[in-house]
Amino acid sequence: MNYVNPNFVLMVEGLTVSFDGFKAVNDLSFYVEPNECRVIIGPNGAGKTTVLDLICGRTKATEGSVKFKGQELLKMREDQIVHAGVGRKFQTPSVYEDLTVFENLEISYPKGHGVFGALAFKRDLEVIERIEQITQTIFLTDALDEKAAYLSHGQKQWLEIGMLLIQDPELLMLDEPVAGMSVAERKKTAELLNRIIQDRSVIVIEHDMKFVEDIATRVTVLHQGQILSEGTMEHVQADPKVVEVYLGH
Amino acid sequence: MFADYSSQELLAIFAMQGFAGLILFSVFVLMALGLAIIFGQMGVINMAHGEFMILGAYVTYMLSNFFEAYLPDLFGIYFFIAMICAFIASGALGLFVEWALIRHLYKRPLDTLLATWGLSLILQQIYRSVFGAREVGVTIPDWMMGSLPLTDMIEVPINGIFVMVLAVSISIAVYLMMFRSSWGKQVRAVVQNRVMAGAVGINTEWTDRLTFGIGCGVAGVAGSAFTMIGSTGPTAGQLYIVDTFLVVVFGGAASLLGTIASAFSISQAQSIMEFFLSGSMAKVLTLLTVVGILMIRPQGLFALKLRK
Amino acid sequence: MKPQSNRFMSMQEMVGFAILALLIFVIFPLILDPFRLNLFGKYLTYAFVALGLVLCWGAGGILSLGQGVFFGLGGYCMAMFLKLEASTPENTKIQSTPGIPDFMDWNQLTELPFWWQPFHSFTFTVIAVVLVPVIFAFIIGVAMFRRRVGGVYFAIITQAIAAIMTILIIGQQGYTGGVNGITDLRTLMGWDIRTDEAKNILYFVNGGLLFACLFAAQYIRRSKLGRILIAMRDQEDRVRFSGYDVADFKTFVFCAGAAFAAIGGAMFTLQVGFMSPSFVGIVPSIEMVIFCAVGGRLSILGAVYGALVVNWAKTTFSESFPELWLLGLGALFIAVVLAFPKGLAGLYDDFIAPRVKPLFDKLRSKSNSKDADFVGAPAE
Amino acid sequence: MSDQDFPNGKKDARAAGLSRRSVLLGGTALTASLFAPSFGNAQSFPTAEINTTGLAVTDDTVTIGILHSITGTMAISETGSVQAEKLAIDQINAMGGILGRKIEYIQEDGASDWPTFAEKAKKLLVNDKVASVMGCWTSASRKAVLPVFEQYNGFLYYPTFYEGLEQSPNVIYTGQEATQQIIAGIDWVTKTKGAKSFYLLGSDYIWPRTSNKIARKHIEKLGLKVVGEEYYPLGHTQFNSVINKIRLKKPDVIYAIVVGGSNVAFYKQLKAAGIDMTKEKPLLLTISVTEDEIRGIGGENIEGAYACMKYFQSLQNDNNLAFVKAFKEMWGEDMVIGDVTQAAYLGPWLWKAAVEKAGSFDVDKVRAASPGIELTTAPEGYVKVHENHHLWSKTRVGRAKADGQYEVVFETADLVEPDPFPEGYQ
Repeated sequence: MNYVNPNFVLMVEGLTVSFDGFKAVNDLSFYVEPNECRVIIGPNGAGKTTVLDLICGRTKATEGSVKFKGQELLKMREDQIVHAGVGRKFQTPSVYEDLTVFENLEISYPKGHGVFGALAFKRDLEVIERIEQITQTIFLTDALDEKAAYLSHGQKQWLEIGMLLIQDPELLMLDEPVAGMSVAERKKTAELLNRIIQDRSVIVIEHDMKFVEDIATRVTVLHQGQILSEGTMEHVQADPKVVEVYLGH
Repeated sequence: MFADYSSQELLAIFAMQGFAGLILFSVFVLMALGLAIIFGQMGVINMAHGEFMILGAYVTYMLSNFFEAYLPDLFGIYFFIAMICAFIASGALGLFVEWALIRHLYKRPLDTLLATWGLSLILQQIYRSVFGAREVGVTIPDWMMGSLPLTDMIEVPINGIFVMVLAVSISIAVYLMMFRSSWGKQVRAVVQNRVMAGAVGINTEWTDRLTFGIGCGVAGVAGSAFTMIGSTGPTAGQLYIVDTFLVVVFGGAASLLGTIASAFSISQAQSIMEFFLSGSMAKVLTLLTVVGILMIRPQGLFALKLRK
Repeated sequence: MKPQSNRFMSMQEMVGFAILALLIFVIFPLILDPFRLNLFGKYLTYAFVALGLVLCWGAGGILSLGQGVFFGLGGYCMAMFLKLEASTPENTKIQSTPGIPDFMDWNQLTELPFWWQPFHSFTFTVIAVVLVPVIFAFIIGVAMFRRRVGGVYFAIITQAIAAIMTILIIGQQGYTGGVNGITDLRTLMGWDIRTDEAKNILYFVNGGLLFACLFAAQYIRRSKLGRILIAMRDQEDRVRFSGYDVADFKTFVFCAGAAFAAIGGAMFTLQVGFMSPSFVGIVPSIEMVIFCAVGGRLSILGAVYGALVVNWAKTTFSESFPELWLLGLGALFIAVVLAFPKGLAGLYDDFIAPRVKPLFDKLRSKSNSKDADFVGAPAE
Repeated sequence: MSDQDFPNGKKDARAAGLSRRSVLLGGTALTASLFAPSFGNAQSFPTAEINTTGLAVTDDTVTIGILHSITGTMAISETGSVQAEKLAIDQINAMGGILGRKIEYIQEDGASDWPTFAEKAKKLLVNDKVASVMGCWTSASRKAVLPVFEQYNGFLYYPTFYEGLEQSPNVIYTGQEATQQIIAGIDWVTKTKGAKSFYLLGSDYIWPRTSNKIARKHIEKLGLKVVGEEYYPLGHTQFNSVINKIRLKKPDVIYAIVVGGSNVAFYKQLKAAGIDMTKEKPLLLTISVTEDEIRGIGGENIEGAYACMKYFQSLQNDNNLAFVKAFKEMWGEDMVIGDVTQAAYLGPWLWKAAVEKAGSFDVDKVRAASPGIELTTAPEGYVKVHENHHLWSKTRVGRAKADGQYEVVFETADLVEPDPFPEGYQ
């Protein structure tokens, strides 16, 4: 794994973060190729969400480097990272509950992001069409004028995915996208995700092994902030260390 | 500035000035401890903190009159009884206020600010109606006024020593309560995770009420002690509110140790600047420095770094 | 589904604005004597501040306890101009240095400080009234929001800034007029502002400016920026990951609030005839928050009603029950927070809106407009 | 505030040379006395003649305004003034009122807020048409109402000792202006106590700053030294640092103009720091502590300090004994009376005298009649209105006793001329 391919979309090297001495992520390195779907799994507290937080700038790293298409992300603000092309979906659905579905998507529309841009932003036909197109994808056409607060849990997850889609990021990071969904919703979501992970790189955190199998190009297993194993699903499942960690807990 | 003085004189003055700084420190600690409990631990912005202090002062005033009139023999020690009564009175009012007002607002910290501001107006008017608009004079036992000559030149005020001793003992008491008693454990548990604490059988309602009550009680004791150095009137409480909040915020709201450290640094800065500059400028510079540092380090001096 | 329109105002809001305009421009001048009208003009200057707070606090979640500073800065800029005009060498010939403001003379200043000089120009003054507070707000905003100081901390720091400002103004009395403030203002470019007629005109100017600010606030709220503010208030983190620089937006809205407050301050100076540090400090700043809270922190029209109702109550209460009015005011704060957190606007939404809604629905089906998220409150 | 309305007071300086007795003799015709029956009744003064400007005067009443803070921080100080004014009104009414008319009053609350003062002043003048107003306490409140009184031609009696630098045709200043209060005190302390060096200390606002400026000029004129000058924000409560500075400078006199809540803190901390004022090393001289303030400070904490003003409750003259008795009867045995309270008491009496001299309630006539008005019944003794609308008055020095009263140790031989724009002191 130690060759450097300039074509990697994301290069994480020596990433470390410590909270008052406790190293939640320790000297972590991994690389994501274009159009790859990387799934990160691992027991609770392994540092999965923290890794995503570090990449998207929510948590400041203690050491290391995260390069996205050659740009160092660790020195950038969250919004700059988003503009560079990294999108992030949170574990609990996080949408703007006081706004309608339409407005939620509109806010994510990649235009008018400066203060004065936002003041002058016009809701023109192009915007409306794009939003309507996205709502179709995420099964929310009928709820366009609904306040997000009134959506079901699954619908909120879809809305958040839609908000990412409208940004059209090159690297999409999803934190447990199917957690807490009903069976029917889960099926629909898997279908949705399968469609949207085309043409971009994706990092997914997921517990549902069946789901992982469906989508993963590669799997990274985290344990206590470090990589335990990495490779295809079969490779990882066969790794005795992984088996021990999962069964040992 | 110092050319005309002998080194001995200078030494004496500096010693006394250091002592003045320590007194100011103790005053800040006393003011801020109650608020550190209420604001730091519970997140309630109690703008009526000053009025709780003044309640303690009025209790002291009433007791001083009572002892003068009925128990003149015991007048020398009435102050200790007054402090206990001040704690009980302010604490009881605190319990009531928590029940009537604060408990409805835990989810809206900024609203506690408005509601307690309203409360402070009401309390001020009540004090005015009951005790009159004028300041009242609290008679202090003779042994507590005056100064203690340490050397020929160095004299330290006895009420200053008293305030210092009080600050230290209340700090220790609060520390013991928070970190050594089961009540303290409950408070900290509730602060960290209200739902969880409720689930493991802690009566969160009573913990909140008691915490608020104790915070107010400590304010009452502080107010009682301040009758020795300051004024007691319906609006005197407002004088303390900005300083108090800055001390707590500067210390890092959730940390009692931080409150003490910040009281120390602000008081030293202010007392040194007061000595070399004029009073008003010293105050402005101290406040500016504190605000400046808070802008650079918003979490305050002592803050835990937490995993989100 | 209907196409998403993004109109400047819903029908209901338009009616709300119209009622307020009727009240301010027609009804008050008709029913109030000149004295009361001037009083209401003064109340309305506070509405500017409350309006700014609706944007900062209600929409943006930034509670500033230092709005008095901006109100004061705007007011002082205007007062400096008026004072210079009043301090002609003729009017001040008994001074040891004629031609400078009286308080400078008492403090042994022998010439006008350089930073007073530009205030001889009315154009400069008008620009400074808005720009000085905005620059000040910008510095505070950048420093605080970049460091992600928010919520309670922001409130307390702005409160400390209000305290510092008061001490400074009082302490530098040779330059600022000290605790007495800048008093005895007479004319604005030769026009005597103390006559009843002038006060009437100023009242209407004030009302006009208030409506300009209301429209500006409505525009901000209706724009995408307004929705981002709401998004930010509820889920600040998420907004960052939608690609917005939250600090910029907060700074903007804080500056906008400061600008509104400053215009109010300048109009206050013109109508009341003086400016003093007692409008800068902690107590007036908190009272301004109360106007906003009583009106409804989410409603820009509510802000105006809040400022009017509280101040009117303050005057009436203190005229009839001087010894009890603090009790009433205190109780009002508590009642608003506990029982009516959305203020007058909330009462309107709960009790009046449901009754008038069918009416609007009828109209709306014709005009295809989209209902408002939060509506103004023509309460009363 | 223009010159033509008021010939400079200096022209009248010869009056300063008159002894109290000779002024008394010359002035008996105009003297209003508490015990003399009021002259005239309502019938002999038809309302239409004595009120040509539409003031609130009926055939049996005349309405005036009382404008002080009842709420807010200033309520502490202003309560006494309100009480004194009401007492004076009651007494005047008991004697038959003014020109046969009973005084009624409308009381307004300034709420310690200056625009409120201006607002209420305007209400009193415009809506209520009051014939005069007794009111204000702080300079800031007076500055706020001043344009209102000048615009609507009202007439204000202002009771507080203040910094001077003002002279309005619409105000009678019944308290002392700064030079009256300060110069006599400093002269006294240098002559009798041999003071050579002074430490000036004050709350940070206009009155202490202006007063200290006058004090400094005068001290320097006498060839003595000011070794320190310092101001603390209003409401400041920690004075240990400045007390140490005072120790370091070893002045003969601490000249203190601290006010409000700071006052209490300052004297308590001074005492606690071991500076015993009864030993007079250093001596403390203040112009801001009246008997009212001592109640909050506590007599035992300020014992031995000297205060310099025109009135002390302990003055032993018949006028004052009667005044103190009446005040306590009306407001309670435990009341104390300070300088400002007494000055406020003068307001209604001075107005009565002026109205009776003018034979009219019209403000312009009352104003014209005011200079030269004398009051022999004033608790402080004899006072006279100067052409500059301030009062000629004696200045006294009192020594604070543990019981909260002052013992008068000095009083100027003559009335001190008010000089609100003192040349050479600005």
